[in-house]
Amino acid sequence: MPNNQAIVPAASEPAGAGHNEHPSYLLHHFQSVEQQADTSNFAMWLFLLTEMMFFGGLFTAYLIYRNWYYLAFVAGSHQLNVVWGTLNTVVLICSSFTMAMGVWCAETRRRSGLVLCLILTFILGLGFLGIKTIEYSEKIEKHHVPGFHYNLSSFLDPASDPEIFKEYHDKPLPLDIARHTELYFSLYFLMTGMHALHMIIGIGILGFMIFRARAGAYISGHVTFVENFGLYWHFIDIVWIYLFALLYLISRH
Amino acid sequence: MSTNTIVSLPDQETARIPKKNFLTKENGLLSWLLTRDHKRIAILYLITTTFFFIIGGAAAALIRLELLTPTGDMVSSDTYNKLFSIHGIIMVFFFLVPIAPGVLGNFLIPLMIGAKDVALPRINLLSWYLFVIGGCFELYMMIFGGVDTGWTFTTPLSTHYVNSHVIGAAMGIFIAGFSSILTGINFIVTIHKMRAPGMTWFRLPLFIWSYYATSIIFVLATPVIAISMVLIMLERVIGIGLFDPTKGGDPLLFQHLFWFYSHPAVYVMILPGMGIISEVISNFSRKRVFGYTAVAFSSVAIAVFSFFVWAHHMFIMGISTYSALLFSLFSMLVAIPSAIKVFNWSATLYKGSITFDTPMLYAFGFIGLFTIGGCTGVMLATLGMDIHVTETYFIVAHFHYVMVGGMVSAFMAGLHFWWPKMTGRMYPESLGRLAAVILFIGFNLTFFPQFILGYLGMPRRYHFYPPEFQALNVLSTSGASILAIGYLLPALYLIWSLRHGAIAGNNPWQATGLEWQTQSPPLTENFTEIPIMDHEAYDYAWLERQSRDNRREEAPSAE
Amino acid sequence: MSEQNGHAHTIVGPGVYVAILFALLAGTVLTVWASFVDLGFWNPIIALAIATTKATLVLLYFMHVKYSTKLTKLAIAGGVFLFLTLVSMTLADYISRAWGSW
Amino acid sequence: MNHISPVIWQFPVKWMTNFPLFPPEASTIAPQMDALLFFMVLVSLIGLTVVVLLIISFSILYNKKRHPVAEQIEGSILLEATWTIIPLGLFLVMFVWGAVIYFRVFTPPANAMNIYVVGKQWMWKIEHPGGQHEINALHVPAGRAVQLTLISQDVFHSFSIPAFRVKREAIPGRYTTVWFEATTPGTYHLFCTQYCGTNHSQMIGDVVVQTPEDYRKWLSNSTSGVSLAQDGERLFASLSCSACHNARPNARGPNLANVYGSRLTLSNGQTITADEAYLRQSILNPSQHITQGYAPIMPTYQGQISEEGVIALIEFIKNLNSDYRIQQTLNTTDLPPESEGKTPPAAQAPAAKAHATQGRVKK
Repeated sequence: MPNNQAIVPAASEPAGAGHNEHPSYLLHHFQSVEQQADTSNFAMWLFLLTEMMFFGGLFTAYLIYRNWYYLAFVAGSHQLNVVWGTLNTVVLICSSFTMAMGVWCAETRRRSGLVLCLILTFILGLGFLGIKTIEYSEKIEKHHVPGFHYNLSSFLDPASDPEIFKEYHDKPLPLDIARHTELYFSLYFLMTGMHALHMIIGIGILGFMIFRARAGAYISGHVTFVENFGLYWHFIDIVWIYLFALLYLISRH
Repeated sequence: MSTNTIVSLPDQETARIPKKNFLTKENGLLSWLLTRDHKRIAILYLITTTFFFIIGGAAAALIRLELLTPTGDMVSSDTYNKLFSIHGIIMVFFFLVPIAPGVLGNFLIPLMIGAKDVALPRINLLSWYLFVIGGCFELYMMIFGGVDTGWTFTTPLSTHYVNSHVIGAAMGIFIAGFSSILTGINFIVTIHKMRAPGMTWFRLPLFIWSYYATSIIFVLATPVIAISMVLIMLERVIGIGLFDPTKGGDPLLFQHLFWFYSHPAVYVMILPGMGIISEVISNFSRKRVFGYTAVAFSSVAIAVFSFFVWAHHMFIMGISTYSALLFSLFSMLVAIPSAIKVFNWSATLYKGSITFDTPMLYAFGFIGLFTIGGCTGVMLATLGMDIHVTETYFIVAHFHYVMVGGMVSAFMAGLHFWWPKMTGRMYPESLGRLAAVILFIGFNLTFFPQFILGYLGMPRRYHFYPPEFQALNVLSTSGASILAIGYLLPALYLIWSLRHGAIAGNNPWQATGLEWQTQSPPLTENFTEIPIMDHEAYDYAWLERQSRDNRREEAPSAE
Repeated sequence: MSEQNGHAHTIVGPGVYVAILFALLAGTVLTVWASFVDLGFWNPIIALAIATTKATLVLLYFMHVKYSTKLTKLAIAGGVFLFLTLVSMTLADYISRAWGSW
Repeated sequence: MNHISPVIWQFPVKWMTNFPLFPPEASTIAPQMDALLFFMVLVSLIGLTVVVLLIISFSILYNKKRHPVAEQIEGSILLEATWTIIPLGLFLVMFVWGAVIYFRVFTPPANAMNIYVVGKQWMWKIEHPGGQHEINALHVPAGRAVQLTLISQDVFHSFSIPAFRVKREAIPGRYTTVWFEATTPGTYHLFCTQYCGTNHSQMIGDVVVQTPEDYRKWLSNSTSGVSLAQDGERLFASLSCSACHNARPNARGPNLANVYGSRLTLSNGQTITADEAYLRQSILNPSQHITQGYAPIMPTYQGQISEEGVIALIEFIKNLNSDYRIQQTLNTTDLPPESEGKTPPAAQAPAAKAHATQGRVKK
């Protein structure tokens, strides 16, 4: 692609085409394909805004407690594996890229490219969840899940947790500070859990899309569904970019 | 009285309800349950919200009966608490919030802007189903023991100290919240993208402007209550500790999140009412709304400001006094656009040609009651006064003046005004006026004594109360029984009118909106062909010109 | 059917996407590296600044906001503004609680 | 009226004879609050009258019979500006006026006497510094500024005295304060106004305002014999606080004498005033704010001391003018007791308790 910003009309037919000859995917209450595409695109954006406000409540809680219990948050953050976190960020960014490529393939009507991109996105999404599962199971092993026999020993006595201790040489936390690491992990599980839930929903839809794309859908010029799903997928990516910065990288030095 | 009215009914001998309309298009339960027609969905909403209104109203009746005597001798304290919790939850989340957007918004927005349907019809149906599912959770919760947290779910009471069905109730609100979000998205997109040719922003009816403002709140505020309900549920199930002071959490954070939705939500309730009132006042004074742009922008201003005032519910709850200052100031500012609206409506009457049909009577009632509700709202937003009157019956009286006196009056006005459009038949006019007057009297008798009670210091949500408050409480309860008649009467005659009402014709009120330019009840596609808007909103001269043209052409059935 | 201006649909090509991908990966490396350096007060600010830059890139190019209508841009700006309102006005309460002993 | 059943008749008689429409004004803040109310009611009435008069007069002048054809009027920027700016001005006046009263209610004067209030489901526990405990009742002297320090043991409660126009929430985990100066002796309602569970409406009581002499009498009659500070001293000893906070040169904890009300420098460089809230935090979450020069070694007492215990400890620390009492607690714990040489400031003879109460709140 020498020129990466080609401007082509989105619809397969000129605007203002007669009512009788509209394509099958044009719903009855719309006047034109553009109107329909615009509408669903804008609706998707509004939906993403509600998603943003949904996470907004969690971010607010996070910022308050981080300010209150900074030391506990640092200690809690040291429990997260920055390698896994970085890897997951890379995986998610790549999946965002393949998704964007998928949208481009759909727009330029490349069926096999579209299917390939969707499958790659699907695999990367699963990879992200796989890594997340590894991380979660580490937390479960150490009893760092709030509400389920939450265990403070990694914070009261860091040496009992040699892997982490080797890296950060954390000082033992007093009990009253160590107790607040539970809030950190509550927020960690809430935020990443909500994020993972969105991923799972996204992967489900991706599976459906792969199935349909193999049957030849989305390359007729009517790419609204792919585009909107792309928006959703990128939004999840953005959320993760912030989660990574806030949860993993509090204080690593 | 009929000389007074502007109703121009067709000749009742020959007139018929059009055979082809959205009600008759398909038959059978499934055709309703799977419909994507915004008008049918509106009817579904009307039925379900009325159902919830009956439940909430029955709870209210029991509460008022209980408060006849200072000693709680009818129900136990526990039952009393469950009653007012049910009353609050049902009335707020399942009646006041969905009613105006769900019923009138769904029915009218596409008609008013000249569209065939809302932008996302399937999502529209989904949002009704979510509403019903949420409602089922509340019903389940009620049948299997109820919830006694009040509708505000104050932590840590709701998370750690009550054993009632908080999770069910929160789940219901969570799901119903998504119904609101989807409705909001649908309306915004519809208003942006589906307007008929020539329908510019400043030709939109003010109804559309206020629903647009409402939808902004729906879209941006509702997710925050969704997350706070999720947090309540998780706190109860596994004890995440965010709202638990013994784990270092802050229970006040819940209130921040809760009121971030729930304060804008009261504007969700009142803004559609303002839109309805603008339509009604304009029509029955045969005059364009005074200061159209000011009224339009004040709707948006209310929606925007409503996001900056939430902590005025927490002035004595230990928020910082400095941020209390900020929130109080913003609360004052949000009162300004409301005042602008009231004055503009009054000025609309000037040199009009006024008739006093039922919707207009309700509209007058709305203006009076809303002004009282608004003024007392300013008192509550004033920091010092809030200390004394918050958490008392003063609050109860204030928000009932805005919600019931304001919103429900407006909704009744709208329901009567558009009833002929929805059903094709007129309601009985004199009964309608009677009901409007009864409602006004009953309402004031019920809630005005509560202002006095509140200033005397009677706390809200009290089962027992000091005996010296009894006289005012008896007054309030007697008013409530009049109010009940005021609600029952319209329910009866509106149902009666479905069969026996006079045939309304397309435009009984001689109103200018596009919704009146199509048949009543409308076709499923709303219009035989998409109308072209070639005049300003509320252009009564255009209407006269058009009817003159029609008469000259003397086409027997223009439709 | 208003706001039908700008009706040509812009297709962003792979070149841009690849460039953005590498920018995002570079940002990730940078932010991880920065977190291991002790910058005191600046650490969280830099982490958030990098995250915001990355998010903006995703928004503008992957999500095509750069080529979107004014309406979309306005809606996003409004949403972000309200998000910041929620966070900042709530935090304002928590921060100013400590200002005086009332 | 003989034919009316006396049973029914008693109700109207009772209502008519006992039918308040306005609460009594029994504190110094009440007339100020009422003045603001009257101002706002007046403004509201004027506004309402204007609107109603407009509607009625237009309805008469321009009804369809009299005025069959409407005249279209677009609007008027001048009018819009008028009814934007006038309400704005009025609202700003209300805002400033209300803010002044708000700050007045929530800013206790320096010489206020302090009473602790602990809310729990469903009762109010009042702790006077002299050791008098009350449940669902509050005795206060007239003509004296009284500060309430409130806290809740479980859920949000709200301490409301309508006759004083004063109300404040009792919050779990944090102190809130409010103050008033009662003016008229009498008995007034005390309500919990924040919904707090099943028996919310029974979390009520009486506020008894007494003349200073009566109040003194009441204080001496209802004393438990041990002041709050003495209670705190016992707790201080039994929790072995003096093991570290013992004012010796090599002590592991900071010296607590005269610490109340002073500015402390923390280990992270911040300075903080040691008020009740700070002292409470330091007992329950000691590592949150470490005084400069000390290690974070103090254990947390969260869950080990009741709210009343914390209050007693705070009251003890507030009254520590010298190291003397701490030495005494040391003596009681690990040294044989000595005879008291002089009367320590915090533990005076019960007869002098009333005086002690008045001198309890220091600045």
